[in-house]
Amino acid sequence: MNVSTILIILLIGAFATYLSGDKLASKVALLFSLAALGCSILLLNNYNAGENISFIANWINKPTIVLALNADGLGIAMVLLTLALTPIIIFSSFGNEYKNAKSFYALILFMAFAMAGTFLAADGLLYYVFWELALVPIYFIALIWGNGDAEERRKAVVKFFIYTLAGSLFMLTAFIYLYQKTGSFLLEKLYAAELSSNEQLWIFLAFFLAYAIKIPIIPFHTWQANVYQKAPTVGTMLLSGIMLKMGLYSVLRWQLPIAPLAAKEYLNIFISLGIAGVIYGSIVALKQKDLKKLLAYSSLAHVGLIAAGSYTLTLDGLRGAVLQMIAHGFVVVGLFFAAEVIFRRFETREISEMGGIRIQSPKFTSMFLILVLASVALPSTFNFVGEFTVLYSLSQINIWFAVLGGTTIILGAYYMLKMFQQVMLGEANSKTFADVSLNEGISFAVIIAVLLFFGFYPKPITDLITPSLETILSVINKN
Amino acid sequence: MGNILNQIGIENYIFLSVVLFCIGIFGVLYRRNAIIVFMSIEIMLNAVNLLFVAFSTYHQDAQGQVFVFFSMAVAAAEVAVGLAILVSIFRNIGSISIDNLKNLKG
Amino acid sequence: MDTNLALLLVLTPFLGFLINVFFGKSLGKTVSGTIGTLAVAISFIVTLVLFNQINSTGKGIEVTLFDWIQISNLKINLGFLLDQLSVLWLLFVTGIGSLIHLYSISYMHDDENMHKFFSYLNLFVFFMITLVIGSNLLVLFIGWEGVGLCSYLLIGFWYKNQDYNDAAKKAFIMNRIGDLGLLIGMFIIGSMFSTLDYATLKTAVSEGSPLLSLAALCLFIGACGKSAQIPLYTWLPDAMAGPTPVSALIHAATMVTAGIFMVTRLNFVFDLAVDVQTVIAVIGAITSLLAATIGLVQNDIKKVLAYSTVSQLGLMFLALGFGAYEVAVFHVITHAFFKACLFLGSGSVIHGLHGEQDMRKMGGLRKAMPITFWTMMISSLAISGVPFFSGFFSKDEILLTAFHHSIPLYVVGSIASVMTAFYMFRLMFLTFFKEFRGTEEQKHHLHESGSLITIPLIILAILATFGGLISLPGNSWLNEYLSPLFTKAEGGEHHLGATEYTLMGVAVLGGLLGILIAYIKYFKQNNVPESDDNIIGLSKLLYDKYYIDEIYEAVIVKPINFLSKFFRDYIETGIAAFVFGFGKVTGEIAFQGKKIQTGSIGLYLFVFVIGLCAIVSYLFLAQ
Amino acid sequence: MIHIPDLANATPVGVIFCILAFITIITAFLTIFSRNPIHSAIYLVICFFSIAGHYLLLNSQFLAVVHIIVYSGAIMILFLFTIMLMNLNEQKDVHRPRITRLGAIVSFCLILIVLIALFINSKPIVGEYDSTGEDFQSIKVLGKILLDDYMVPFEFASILLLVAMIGTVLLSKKEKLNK
Repeated sequence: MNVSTILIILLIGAFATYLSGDKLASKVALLFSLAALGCSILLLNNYNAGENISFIANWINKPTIVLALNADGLGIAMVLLTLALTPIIIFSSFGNEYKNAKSFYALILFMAFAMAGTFLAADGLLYYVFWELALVPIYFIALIWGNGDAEERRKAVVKFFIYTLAGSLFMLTAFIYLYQKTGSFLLEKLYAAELSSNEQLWIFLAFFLAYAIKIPIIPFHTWQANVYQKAPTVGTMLLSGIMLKMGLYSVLRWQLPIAPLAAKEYLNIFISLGIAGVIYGSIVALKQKDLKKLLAYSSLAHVGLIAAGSYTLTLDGLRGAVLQMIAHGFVVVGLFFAAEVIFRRFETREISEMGGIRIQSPKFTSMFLILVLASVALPSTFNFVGEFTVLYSLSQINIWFAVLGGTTIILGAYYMLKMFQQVMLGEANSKTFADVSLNEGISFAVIIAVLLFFGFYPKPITDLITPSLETILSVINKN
Repeated sequence: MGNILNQIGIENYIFLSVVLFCIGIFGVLYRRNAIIVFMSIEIMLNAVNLLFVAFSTYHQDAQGQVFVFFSMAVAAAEVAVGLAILVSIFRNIGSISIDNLKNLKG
Repeated sequence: MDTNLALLLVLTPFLGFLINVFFGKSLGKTVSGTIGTLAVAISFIVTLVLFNQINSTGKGIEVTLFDWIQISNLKINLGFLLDQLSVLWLLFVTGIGSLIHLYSISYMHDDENMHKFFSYLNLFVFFMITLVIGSNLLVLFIGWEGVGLCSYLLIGFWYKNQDYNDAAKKAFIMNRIGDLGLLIGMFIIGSMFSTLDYATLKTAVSEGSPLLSLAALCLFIGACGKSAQIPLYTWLPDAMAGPTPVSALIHAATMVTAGIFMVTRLNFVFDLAVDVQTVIAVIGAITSLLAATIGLVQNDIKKVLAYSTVSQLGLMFLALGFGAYEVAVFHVITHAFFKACLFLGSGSVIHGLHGEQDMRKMGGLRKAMPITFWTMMISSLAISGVPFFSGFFSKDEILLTAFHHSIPLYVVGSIASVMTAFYMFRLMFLTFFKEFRGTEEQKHHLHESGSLITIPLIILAILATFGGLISLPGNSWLNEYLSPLFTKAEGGEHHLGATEYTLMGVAVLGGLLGILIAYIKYFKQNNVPESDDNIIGLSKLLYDKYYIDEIYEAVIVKPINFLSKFFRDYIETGIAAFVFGFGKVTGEIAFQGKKIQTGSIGLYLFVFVIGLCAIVSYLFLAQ
Repeated sequence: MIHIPDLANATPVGVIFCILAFITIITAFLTIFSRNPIHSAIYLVICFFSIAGHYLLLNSQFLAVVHIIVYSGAIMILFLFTIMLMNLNEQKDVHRPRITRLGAIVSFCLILIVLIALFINSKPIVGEYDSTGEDFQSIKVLGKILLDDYMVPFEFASILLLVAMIGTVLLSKKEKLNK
């Protein structure tokens, strides 16, 4: 058994979901996503036992493109993140009725397939194919099942689509250039490529454009808030929970090792960009009127920090970035789900129309509060582990980076608590708010359990990712 | 029997067909009447055919003539369809001036 | 065994928290209160056992549970360190904690969310214990932020009132500013010495350097946030929005002393950063004076106590600044006793008056609430530094230390002490003497609180009276007990000479002077503070707390919010317009390019011919 | 170099060629310049006949015959019918703007100069035109090549014609409005 099994399960799942009809679709999708998760855990077990679970097969001969799926610790961690979040996301949508549900759930599984593929691919072009493939389902999900005015939604979604596609095009150019140079798209061949510092700079920038848009790093973030707001919550969760991580992961996997000289030379600039995102995102989030938009900007701030950590090129920075990616994935899915839970009851996302929920629903309040606190990286949550490591690595580069990046813990607390106060506290709202149902509770509980468990015991993940990060670092520091 | 080209020279055929071809182009540009434009196109086709035949003789090879044969078939088909189109255009807009046919305008 | 004890110590309050969270509502108020109290009481008993052990062996206990965070040059364990300092701290955290829990059973009985209150309190105790017994700075940080969280939850306990929520939020955010300082301090220390472990750190730190001073300064900023020092003190008075037991436990006795704990814990770092010590002393003295002046004119009974707390914390930092850690610890302990007692007493008053907190509407409660009165009287005497009460010894030691190091700071501290005596007795006279100034209905219901409230008061009053015995001048048990912690043999054993006795006399006289002024003004002349509108001049400035909140609002909060709006409305749209600009430009080019396509076949052909000529001539000429 | 036929010492064939070429060019011009489309068509017919003459001169009788049948017979008749069908006359011809005429003349001169210059400057043909005397353009030979080597294109040509026929019928059918 190797990693291709996961992809096959997901792909079959997507077809089966589509064929199962609207009524059964959600359950079939959940089943397949759980099966994929189980399979990946099994594979993790095998991997830890020292088994080789990578997969390689020929695909196209000229130009040489290989179906190479490489599963190292980092890849497995990201796939696990994807596959752990997918069932949660699917399950969290059980309270909603979607028209044409079979396509909807099939698209979700298909997206999971593409994203898992992106995390596993070890061939540049295969990776690119998966990368772009992930864009297609989210485009339809956001466009068809989104909310708000259809015309505005179309505008936002098309902008997102073209924007990210345009960014990726530069990445493709870089890959083709690399192919000209090395005659292969294979990861290790690209790692071994001899490139002058000038070439590296251009390749680095080409990758950067693709990733900066996907992550997003300011000033490439303009698609984000609007799409998050317009997309259905499931889509937002997929986008913010997993798809953002594709960009961040790619920075570690592709950008830094292939163009290390450029990364080293312009280290300060890229870290500064990330940190600027932290501060900017936090400040903009303060005055958002729409709950989902606020969360979008908070996400911008967090990924800014992750990106800054990645660009430090230290083991701590990379490790912290990966930990924070996983933590952020869970917490942001939880937060968007909370927004969805409120929407199901109040039919609004305007913060000003909420308030007084706590009186009516203590359970929901507790869960939401824990998520808010995790999002502001309270110690003993997983996010703290990541954020601490990242900030520590920043402090090793320059203490001011840590100070400026650290403002996130102040500003983050400010906007999140302000939001929490406006949404949850205060006098009872005139509208009734039923407390969380069992289904909703389970989704929350799983997310919170993960966050708290790894908050105290992040060792399994750290042990999983560290060897592959060390490999990447050794490639970066090879000369 | 000697080659006819010994008496006339292939250059003269070339020049003749060049002139004929240019007259065709001139006609297309000069006239607005779609029928005349059509005729000009026929002139151009014939210029080419003439050259084909001349070179066929020059090379002592029948293939050039075969091509002329095909080109005639195509010309016939083209004229038939083209004129049919013209007729239906005329029926619809009452004019065959190509100035009125600007649906391709961006 | 030690591991189990430590775990029992930490996890009992956590268990109490879990039980109250999940089953509190169904268990009923009394049961949930009892469980909460028991959980802390068990911790207290465990602490006693541990204290006994450590006091006899003189050795600390280290417990390592598991690796927590791995950083390349740092390995951070989740581990506990139980030594003299932490156990001492635990003693009054869990001890006073138990008393306050007990008190709350009665005090909060009317509140519908009582189980929640107890669960938060238990959670607080859990985090406080974690803070105190953590074996490295990061475990301390868990507790540090955890208590901040509980403080947030408890200040905003009556969450229907958005003002209270604002206060809670403010407390959390101001604490977080300090936390950032603490984090940065940790980063610097971590990168300098590759450890955050106290024990390792103590051996690693050898000599001062600018970087170490910077680290110490950052750590001190953290302490400022938690312990309400300038410039981060404004949250503490606002934090009085929470229920009174919370004010007593968190905002007087335990959490706010965390900063002092941390500085004491890292004394070996601060000892090497002399500049920072000076900063600490100066800030402590200024805070002490500033808060005392504000306290002079406040009319809300809890606000007076809050400013008094800030002022006393300032005095403790004054001591810390001179490296007299044991003196600061001593004052922390006595302060915990009498300030908890005062808060609980004020809670009893407020409870008796059904929520009235304005002293102008009190008076004459002495007869109706004798126990409350006497316990509060004792505590007021203690805080004013009247001889032989606990506060006398501790405060005197601080002033003595100050005198030895810096006369100006000594003067500042002394003035603050005089003011303290004044406003405390102002509080006492306004509350308990003369006639009752409230409504008739309130007067009708005046009664002494129940035994669950008075018993903790009495115990605390006893402690406030005799607490000073643990560190008598010249024969200090406390100094001896704590001595293994400190590298420098400093401060403690003063030689009691003529100067010392004179200073003592001056301090006592100052205290009595303060009391006398209060007596004349509020008892003899029977003054009652003016209503809010009529306060003018200097009093107005003091009453409005030097407008520091307003200044912060105008200088920090407003600009950030303005910036946020500006970013949202202009920068965001600007960048969006720029991105859309690419699309627009493409569209425009297409639109203009469209015009070339006139649809005129003639033109096309003309261009075609020109092009053909050009290509043919080019090819021909190129040969 | 351009070889101007020496009219004084011209062979009869040369004279015939000159006359034919003259007719071809003149009628081609007249086709374009005459205002009446009917006249245009007539001139074109003459032009085509002269081209057929050229074919005969080149000894390809079969093509000459086919040319006359297809062009002068079929195509020109089609043109004439169309013109008459539309009832076009001089007045119907729209006014040509000066710029169009100018453009036409410019491009005519340009392409003529370019092409002639091209051919003049390209490698001149040296020596005699050889003639093997082999029969390569009799009907027999042509038929063989056509139905042997060019069998498939030949069949396709028939399909093309069929399609053209169908297309023409469809196009000229009157559309029913509002079907």
